[in-house]
Amino acid sequence: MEPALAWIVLGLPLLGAATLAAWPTEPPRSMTRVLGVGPIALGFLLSAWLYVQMLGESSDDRLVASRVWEWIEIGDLTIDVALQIDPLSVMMMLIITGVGSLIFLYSTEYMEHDRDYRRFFAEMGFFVFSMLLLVLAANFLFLIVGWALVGLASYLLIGFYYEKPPAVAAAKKAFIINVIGDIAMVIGAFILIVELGTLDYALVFEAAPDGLSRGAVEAVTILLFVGAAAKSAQVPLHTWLPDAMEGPTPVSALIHAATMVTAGVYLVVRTHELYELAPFASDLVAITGAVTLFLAATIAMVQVDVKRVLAWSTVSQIGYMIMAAGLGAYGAAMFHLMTHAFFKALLFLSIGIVIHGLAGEQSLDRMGGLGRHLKLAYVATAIGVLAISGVPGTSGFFSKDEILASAWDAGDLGRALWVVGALAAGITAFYMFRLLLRTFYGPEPGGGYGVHPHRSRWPMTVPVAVLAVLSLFGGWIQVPSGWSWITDWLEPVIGPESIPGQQAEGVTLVASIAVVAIGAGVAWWIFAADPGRRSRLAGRFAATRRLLEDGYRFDPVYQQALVQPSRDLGDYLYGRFEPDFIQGMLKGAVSLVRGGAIALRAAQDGLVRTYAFVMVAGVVSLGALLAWVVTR
Amino acid sequence: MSGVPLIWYLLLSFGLFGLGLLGVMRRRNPLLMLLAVELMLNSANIALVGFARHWDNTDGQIFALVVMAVAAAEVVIGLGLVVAVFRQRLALNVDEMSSLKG
Amino acid sequence: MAEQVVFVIAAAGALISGVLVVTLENAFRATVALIVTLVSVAVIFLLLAAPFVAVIQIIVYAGAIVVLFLFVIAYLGERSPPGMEDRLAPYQPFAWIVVIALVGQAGIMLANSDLPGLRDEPQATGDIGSPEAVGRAFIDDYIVPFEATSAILLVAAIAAVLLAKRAIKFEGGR
Amino acid sequence: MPMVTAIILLPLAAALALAIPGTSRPQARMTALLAAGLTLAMVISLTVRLDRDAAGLQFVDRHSWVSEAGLQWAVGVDGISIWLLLLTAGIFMLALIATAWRPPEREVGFLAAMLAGEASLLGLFAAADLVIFYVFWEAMLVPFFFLIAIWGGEGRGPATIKFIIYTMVGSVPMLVAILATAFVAQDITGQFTFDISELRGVSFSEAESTWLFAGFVLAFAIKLPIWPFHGWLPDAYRAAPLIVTAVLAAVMSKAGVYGLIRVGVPTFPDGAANFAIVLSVLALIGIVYGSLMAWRAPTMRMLVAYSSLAHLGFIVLGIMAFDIQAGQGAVLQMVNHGLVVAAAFVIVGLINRGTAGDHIDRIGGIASGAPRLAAVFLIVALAALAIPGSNSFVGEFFILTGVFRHHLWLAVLATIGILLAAVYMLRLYQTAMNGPAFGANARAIELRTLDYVVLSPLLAAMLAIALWPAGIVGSTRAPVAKAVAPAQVAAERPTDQIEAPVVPNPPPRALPLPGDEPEVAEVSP
Repeated sequence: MEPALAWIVLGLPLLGAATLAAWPTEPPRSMTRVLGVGPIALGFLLSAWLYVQMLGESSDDRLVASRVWEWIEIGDLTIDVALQIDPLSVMMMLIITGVGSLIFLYSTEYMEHDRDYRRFFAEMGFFVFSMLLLVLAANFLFLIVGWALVGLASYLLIGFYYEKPPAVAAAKKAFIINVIGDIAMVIGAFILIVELGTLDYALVFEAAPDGLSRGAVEAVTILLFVGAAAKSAQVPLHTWLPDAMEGPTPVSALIHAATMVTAGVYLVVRTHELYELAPFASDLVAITGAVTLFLAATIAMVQVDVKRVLAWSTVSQIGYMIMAAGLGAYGAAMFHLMTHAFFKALLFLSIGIVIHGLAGEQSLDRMGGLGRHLKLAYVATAIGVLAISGVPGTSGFFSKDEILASAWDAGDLGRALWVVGALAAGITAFYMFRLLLRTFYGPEPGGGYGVHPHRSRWPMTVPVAVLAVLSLFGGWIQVPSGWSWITDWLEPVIGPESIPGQQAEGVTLVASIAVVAIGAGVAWWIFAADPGRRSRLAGRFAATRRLLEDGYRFDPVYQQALVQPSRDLGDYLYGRFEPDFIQGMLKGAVSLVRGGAIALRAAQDGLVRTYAFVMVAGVVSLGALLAWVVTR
Repeated sequence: MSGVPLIWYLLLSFGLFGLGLLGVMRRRNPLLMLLAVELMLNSANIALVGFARHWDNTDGQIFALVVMAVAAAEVVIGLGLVVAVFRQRLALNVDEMSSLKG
Repeated sequence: MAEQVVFVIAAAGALISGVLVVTLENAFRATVALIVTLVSVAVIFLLLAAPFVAVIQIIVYAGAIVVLFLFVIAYLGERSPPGMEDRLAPYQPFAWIVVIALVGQAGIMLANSDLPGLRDEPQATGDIGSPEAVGRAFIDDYIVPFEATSAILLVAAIAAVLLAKRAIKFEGGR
Repeated sequence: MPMVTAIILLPLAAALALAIPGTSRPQARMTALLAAGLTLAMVISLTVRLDRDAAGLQFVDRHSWVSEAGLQWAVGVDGISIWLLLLTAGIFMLALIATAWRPPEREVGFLAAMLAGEASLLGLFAAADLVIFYVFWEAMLVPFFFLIAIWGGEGRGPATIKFIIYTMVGSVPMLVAILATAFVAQDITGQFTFDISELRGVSFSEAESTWLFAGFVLAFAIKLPIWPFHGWLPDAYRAAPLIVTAVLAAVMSKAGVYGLIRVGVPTFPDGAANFAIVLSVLALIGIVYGSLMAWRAPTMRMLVAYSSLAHLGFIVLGIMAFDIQAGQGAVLQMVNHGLVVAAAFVIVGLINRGTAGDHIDRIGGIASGAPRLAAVFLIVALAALAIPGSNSFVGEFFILTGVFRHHLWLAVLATIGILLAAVYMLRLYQTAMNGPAFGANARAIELRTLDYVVLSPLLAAMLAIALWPAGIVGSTRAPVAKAVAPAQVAAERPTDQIEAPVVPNPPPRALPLPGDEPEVAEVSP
């Protein structure tokens, strides 16, 4: 196995991005395309080669840390610039570069009309570099660095249309919430340094069982999870992801669906050695995941903006992965991460074709009957909807069922979470079919389409087709009671994992098919069977709808409880405290001196005779004093 | 022949000094203030010469002579200032000369 | 006995004329009173075996300084003090108090002093007051103060010239 | 060749040369750039030749002057001060280039004052003797007084007076403390000296140590400034010409922290230990306070100025933790802050080039007209908010690591400052750069050749530190360990954290050497 390959894969996107950024003028578009897509595609090929090489190694030799230079030695802590090359990181590399290349290719066409063509690919390339750094880092410090840099890339790309105030605000929100996560992870790293004196994965995991007290390990894992929750949009740090849809659709597909937002899952799996020592934190992770998946699914039911529907469904699906990771089903979590990357990227890209075809229209109210115009998008979206809903045979079916089955086997808490997960699966089917039906079925919106929905060329259709195939059949690499290639592949990292029992598989199979059928059926009943029923029902649940549309009003609460008070405090300090107290302190000192001077000035009346008098009086007093002292 | 003890000379000296002091503090005319200052200088001279005799020594007289020279210088300068002030058409009143007032 | 009589007369003259110097409103008269004081002090100097100092007192003080005063008074004319009310008049008693206190302190100090020979008949002295003795003291022991005094006088002379010159300029002359 | 002395005297000599009346502008420019360039070259050569593992001062120039009064000329560098010298020489070089390119009125005088300022700061950072330290500490005020009072903007008069008098209020007790230190130390060791390395380790009693430290710390606190002694800062930063503001924030603000780690903590460990919590809490308040102020500040200059208050709080926190990691992080952060804040002020200056005023809310959308500036600005903003992967992150991370080890809650609360840094830097960047374009002539703002000349060394240095912080941190371990060891002992830290030996002077109990026994044997009864 050649560790240099990983370095090349890591370096290529950065090189491409740097070249694009440093090019003195706007380069020709063909060159931008090559420099944008080329490094990622090459990276995918090299990752695949690395994968093949790794297949040839025995499972013990598949864990490699490749160190290049000593980054810092401070106190007795040494941190290297090093990469961790193992099955987990290779799997992530494959997903990132694979899905990434497809989305890059798609973007060459999608962004064709945009002024900042070069900047888009430079920033996307930078994102891929950061994401690869995140998954390849061999210690917590570079994990945090990658973690923050993907946040930065996400910030840049959400705010890609920087003239639009909503995009700017969304970018800022995403960045700030991610900084909260970064801070939590940094504090977690402090605990590791203080307690263990190292940040290297290998050394930390080796020393953790003996070196960390129960409290410390719970604290570290909870803090790391705060970082994971911020990045993966888990409750209560989820509010930035729907707003992040202000970015271009390929960005939403790559960063806010397929790769970056699943970094939290990667983190939990990567540090599972710590989570296994921290039962409380693990339960917290699982419960958070379950709460998130349920809340997000309910919110997704009523969203009108297509991309927001997808965003909330992303939050919900990541909730599944996080729940699985919290329950210890790491293989299942990674499996779902992979299939989700496929079908969510597919959904975004095919919906992107719709948006592109409608010149930027995103509202469901302005859509309908598009199935006639955009056949490929229709088919692709349908496949994506089937997959995410977990219709038997599709990729989502296998991965989601494995999560639910693992939950069934995971004790009382697992059973409870199983119920939540199964229920949410039904809701998922409902809202995804709602999306499908309202977009492609039914009557066209009043007044028809201003622009004729136009077809797309091959750079957009090919990635969609590839992803459609993967979404349909990608699940067959891990079949219950059949084979489990993902879990086996990851075994060197995550250790042997118990396979869900027959009973769990059976119960889950039946339940999930039932809820999906119910969910899809209800959607059909409301949105397709009778066009008027939707508006009749909408009136009946107005209050609930409004609550859901506002996403349970997390945003206003944060605004009122945190942002505004801090802002008021800042205004008070700037407007009142600083001039009154800090400057007032100075002014007070000055006026004290000045007042004293004014008081003393009365003595300086300029009359010589007074001075003479005072002098004589002084002599007399001194004489008296001396006499008193001498005679005493 | 019976002489006068030193103490009397000293008492005289103190008396003259007190008078001079009083003059400095009462007078508003700078000329008259200078006169009072002369009075004080003389009183000091009495004490100096008195002690010179007491210790049978010329030193005190030397001091007295130096004091006289300095007094002469002082009077020259003082009167020069008085004349200068007068030429500025100012009232001869020390209370008016108070530009040092804080 | 004669010495005591002379002392009493001279002391009384000095004090009485001193009081006049301080109290007379007329500057000319006050200056004349000062002459009386100076002459009385010269007599005192004679009693103190300092004939040379006494002579200098007459020549320099009564002769030169007081004449200078009289010149200036004559030059400025008989000017009554400014008509404006004395602002410090209400505080006059304080001046009296401190002066009396000072003199009183000095008196108490004298009364408590145990300086040998303070209250006794003065001892006979050698030649301390003759011009020769004074001159030797100046040349032998006090040559530096002597020169310093001359420097002061020189500076004072220059200063007086400058002051006068500026005054002349002010009047438009040269 | 006495390099350190030459480094200090060269800019001073150049400043004096410029003060000769009749110097023409081109001559002045050449002289100033040549002197600053040579100084920088000498500092770089010292940096290369420095022994990175040594704890003590190197390249020491020591000449006794008035030995009876303990006065001497003593300068030298170690692994801490070399970086401050490098920062000073580098920043002043860039400032002089910028000055020469866009000359202010009365340019010759400006250049002379800048060079004098450089000389005094270099002298301060190289001082090995308390008197020399104090002389340069005060000398620094003179050129800055003129720079603000003559070339400043609106309100320069009151700002200058406030700046100078406030600083003097701090430094007068320091002078008293310096003298007291020498006399008290003489009582203890029998030797009268102002030499910093000889005063280190003197066994002051706890009360002496506390009072002497207090005398020093007021000067440092005002110069830094530590909250609530920052009253002079907004006015001075607002009134000074932008180049001077950049130099004030980048270099002069390091004088206070440098004093803490060079003089305060090592010489008066007991006092420092007594003050540790107080200073740390004040620094923490400064972090949060400065961040909130920066968030709500109406103008760009004020925003950067208050952010400086917050960042300096981190450095103080690091030094007062008495931890080797935190100390090393603090030294690194001194350099980082100098680079970042200088770059930030340069960018503020560039933006001011195309705007009517300095108000953040009255401009927007510059990025579309000036994309390169926006990119550089973004990098600087990210470095200022210490995003992981930036140079500032390295410093702040290790500062807080060390603080966390000893005062968990201080470190956790200090992270509020990191969050707020993101808030205010994004506010600055986004309001100025993003959104619809208005209020600014973006074409005038876009980077030009000179701007690259000034900015690219700063950016390159930031990048270099981010990629290889060991370059700086590696040389600070031994000096920092030596500097904090006495305070660690005083704070009763576990012995495994103390790396450097602590030698009290005099030793606690001098054991008689063999042969030193009393000559007359005691007669037993």
